[in-house]
Amino acid sequence: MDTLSPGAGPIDAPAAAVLREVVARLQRLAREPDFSDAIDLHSLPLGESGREQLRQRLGQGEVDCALQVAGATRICETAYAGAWWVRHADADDRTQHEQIVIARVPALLLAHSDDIGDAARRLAEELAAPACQEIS
Amino acid sequence: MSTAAAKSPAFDQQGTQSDAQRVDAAMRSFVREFGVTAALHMESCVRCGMCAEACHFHVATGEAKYTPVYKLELFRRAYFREASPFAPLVRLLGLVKPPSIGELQQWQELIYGSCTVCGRCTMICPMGIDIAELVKEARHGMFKAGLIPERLALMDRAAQQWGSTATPGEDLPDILREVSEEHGVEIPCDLDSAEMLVTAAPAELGDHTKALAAAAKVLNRAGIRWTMHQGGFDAANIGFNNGDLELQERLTRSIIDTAIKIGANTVLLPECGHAYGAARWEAAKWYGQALPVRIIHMTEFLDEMLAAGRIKVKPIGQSATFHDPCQIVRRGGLEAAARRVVAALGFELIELKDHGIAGYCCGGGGGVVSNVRATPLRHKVFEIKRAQIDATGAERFVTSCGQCRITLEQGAKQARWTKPVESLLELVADNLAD
Amino acid sequence: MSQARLLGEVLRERGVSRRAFLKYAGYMASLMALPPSAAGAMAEGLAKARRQAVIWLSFQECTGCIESLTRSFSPSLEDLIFDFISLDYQHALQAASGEAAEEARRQSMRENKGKYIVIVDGSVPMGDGGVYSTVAGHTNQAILAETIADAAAVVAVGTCAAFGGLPEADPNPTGAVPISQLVGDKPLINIPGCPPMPQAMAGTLLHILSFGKLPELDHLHRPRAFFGENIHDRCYRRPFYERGLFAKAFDDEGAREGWCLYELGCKGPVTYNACASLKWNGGVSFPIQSGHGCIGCSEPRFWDRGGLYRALPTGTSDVRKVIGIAAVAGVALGAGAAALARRRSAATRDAAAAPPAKTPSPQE
Amino acid sequence: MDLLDFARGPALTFAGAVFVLGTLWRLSGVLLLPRLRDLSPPREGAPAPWRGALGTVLRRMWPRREFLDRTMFSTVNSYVFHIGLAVTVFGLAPHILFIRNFSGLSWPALPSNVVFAVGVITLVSLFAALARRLTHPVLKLLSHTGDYLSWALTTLPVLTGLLATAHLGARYETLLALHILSIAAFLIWFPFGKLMHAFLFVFSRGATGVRFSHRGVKA
Repeated sequence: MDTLSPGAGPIDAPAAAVLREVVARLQRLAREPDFSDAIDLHSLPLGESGREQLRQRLGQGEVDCALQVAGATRICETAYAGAWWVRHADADDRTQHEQIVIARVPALLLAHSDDIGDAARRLAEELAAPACQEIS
Repeated sequence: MSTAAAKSPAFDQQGTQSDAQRVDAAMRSFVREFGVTAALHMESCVRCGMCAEACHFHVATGEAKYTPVYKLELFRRAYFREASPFAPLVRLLGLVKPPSIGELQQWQELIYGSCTVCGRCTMICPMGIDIAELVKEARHGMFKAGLIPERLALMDRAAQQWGSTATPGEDLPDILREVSEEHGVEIPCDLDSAEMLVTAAPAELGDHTKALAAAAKVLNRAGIRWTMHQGGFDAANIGFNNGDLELQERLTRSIIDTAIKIGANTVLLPECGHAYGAARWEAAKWYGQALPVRIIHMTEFLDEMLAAGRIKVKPIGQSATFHDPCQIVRRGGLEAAARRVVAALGFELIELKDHGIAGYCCGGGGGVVSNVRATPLRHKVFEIKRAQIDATGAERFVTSCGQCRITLEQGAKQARWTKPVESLLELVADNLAD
Repeated sequence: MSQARLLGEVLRERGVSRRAFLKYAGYMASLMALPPSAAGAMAEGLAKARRQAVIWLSFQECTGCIESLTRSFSPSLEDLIFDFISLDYQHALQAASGEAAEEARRQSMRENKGKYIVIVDGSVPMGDGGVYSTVAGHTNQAILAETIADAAAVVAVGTCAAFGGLPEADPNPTGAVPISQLVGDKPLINIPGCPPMPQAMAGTLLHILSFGKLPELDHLHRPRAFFGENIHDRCYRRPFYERGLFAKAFDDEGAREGWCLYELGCKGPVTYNACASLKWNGGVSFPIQSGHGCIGCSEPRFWDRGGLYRALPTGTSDVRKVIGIAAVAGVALGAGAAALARRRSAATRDAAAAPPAKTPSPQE
Repeated sequence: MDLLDFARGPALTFAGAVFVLGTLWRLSGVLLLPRLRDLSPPREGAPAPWRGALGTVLRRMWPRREFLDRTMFSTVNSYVFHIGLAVTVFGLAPHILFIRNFSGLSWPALPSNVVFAVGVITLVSLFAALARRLTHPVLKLLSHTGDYLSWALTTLPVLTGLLATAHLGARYETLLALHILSIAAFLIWFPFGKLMHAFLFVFSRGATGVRFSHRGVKA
């Protein structure tokens, strides 16, 4: 167990390995802005304690957003810009999938062009529809 | 210096049997050997090669063919074909070839020419295989096949004729009279009844008569009612060495029957190795029951007489080293007795590097000293013993076997080594105190 | 019933945004051990795919497989699969029955000729002409043959369909056979397990949909993504195995400490499945984690491998009787060999005992 | 899976039967041969025959001082792989289970990684023994196919066992099947080759022990 930052308490080896991976990817992201990658916490031999240590160590950033997409998803920026903690839950709020995403912004947050096209179309129809005639 | 050029390892043959008859005779004899012990030993060899490290013939020459268990190769093949639990299977599938006449002939050099049946290999074998005993048992087959060294065959025929390899029975009274006159000691012969029948080694009736006289001196001093007897006087059983079971039986019976006839309760064996092996451990085999007479070796006798105080000796007070004759100490169990006698003689005993049960063989036992073919090999082996004796720096060099003395004297002569080889018996006799 | 329109459009109308596609694809990619970057490609592939027609044939089965997939008690991400496929025929789920149901199946086969996927659970009885399991008078064998004729691929879910499972276990009274013996060269995927993991079923179907081809399979036609590693190698109790700490009983101190269940018959080392990594019931637990050894349910003939609680390294058959006979025979042969050797040695001794008269020794 | 089923089932059963039959056949075939008793009086103070036998059986565990330096390599190397085999076979948990399955006997296991290390040492030692048998003049002369077969069928289980544990080279169940099949081959060959020394050595040393203790010699 090596301690990355003093005073933040001991950290298990697997957790330390994950953090080293994050550092490597952040360094790359700094060089290549449109680089994006994710570390899947799901299939690693990380016990609950390991995951908790990671969460503590990465801390809280400036962005914290909750998505309602086929069940709840929470994306929050960690204390280290470019590293995002993403947690997908199902209808019963059970963690289905957890990732550390390394990107300027996680792809999930970006609205998809098809959705935008569809949105434009729907809003136009909305305007044309009699229900919302301007109140003269 | 032995002028006989080292002959190529050829072989000798006796009798008129055809090759096939010789092989058959050998195999039929081999089959008879396999009681539980021999079979167990044949089955247990793991070919680890350690026995070579104990055998003076291999140690002196470094040649692989002198590996003790390799000397049993044909005997092993005979066992697996004839007597092993899987013998029928082995024969059916031809897994093991029967020995051929050529192999038996080449094997003579290994079984007779380079094995003194000293049993040092038996002491190292991690599987506890008594290789020496198996070599001796293999010789039975070789004898039946008429494939023994000619010199030994000659001695065999003499013994069949005279009961001794040295002299016919009839000449015994004259020889004993000469010895007693020459050494001024009374040697009874052919008495009708006596307490102890005393036997001699062939050499003692030839050039080593001093040993015979020494025995007489000690016996008379101890006040033993003893006699030698034409009926049975040569204890060095050549049949035991050659593998001639009939002769071994006849020679043993001649001694035991004579002892019983004269009412003796003890048979005293001379300072001879194979005499002890043949009489002490195998005499009862021919009678099928325990013997009514006690058979003891000269060394035991001296030890008992000294212990009982029936004889006393003047201390010599020099340093001495002792060669342990194989059949008497390693395979006979008289290590302690010999050392008690040496101590009684007041010698400061300096043991050889390898002594007692693990001592090196003189290189001449088991008929090897008589087998002229083995002479060059024997002289190489002598170096081992000589080096160890010199290493002790002892003033005197003593042993308790006539054959060893002959072998060591021949070796010393060939190596121009001046230290005399002395007999324990003669030292006791020469130093008897009043 | 399948529309020509793209899945992306169809689902958007029902409020399923492309963001949902991406979330779903990301989750499934991680399940299938694909690199995270594959999520984007999967989402796009899915959006542009047509709605996949699927016909589910149920033969000698216990409905465990469909229950495992649908898991009606708590719908989860896997259930989204039902938005991407058009399940045209499934005994347990379809409302229709009797001839109407059969007609629906045949119509779907006609309309999606060569493109529909046939999912099968349960093995097919071949004994006595297959009478042990029939639907509307037709034997399972006949229905299977008829249905897979124009199918794009066959997916055998559950150990019964994949390897014969319980029906095929000794003594196999119905002559059950696995589907693989009845599909000829039709592309086949086996998703064994009793029941199989829902993620495995959903993931495999999704793979076909989004990439348009079968996932990589092993020598038993099982997707490597889910059946590439054995339980033992991914088991969290493996350190106890290495240190030789084993539970000796289901409730002893070792079991309570969570030690390795090897001695209690765990078949983890020889069973290939994703239970240890993906876990069951939405990642809550899996057999070993709940204190019971793996019974090897995703391997062929796991019912007949000498008992679920017999430790792996032990022989499967009771050898005591055989060893007893061998012992007696051994000693008998030994005694016979010894007697033979004794007789051969005696024979030579008699021959030697009567040699020509010996020369008289001196004193006779 | 079929190979493993075959190995764990019929192969192991057949091998076990051949092992028991062959071993008892050979042992009884030897021990029931005629016993040539020594009728000569024993040396005074000689121990009882069984004590003499036991003495030699124990003494021959290690060479005498005089022979040690000339047999150091063979002795030490042999003990390394003999003890190694013993620790591997009787120390590893799965092996203990295998033994418990047919004998009911069980004992605590050593850590598997320790046994793995011992197994590697054993393998190296066995190859050293083979190297010596192939190069040493005495051993080259003495050895015949039986010796090399015995070596191979003893080394193979160790090799396959290590591969299975390290999960190298093939799927685990294939490796485990090969390991069990190599043990079956070992058991089938055992009674017919020199591996029988594992049982015979006690009787062989004992017989010499009896013969020499009768003569007052600590052989």
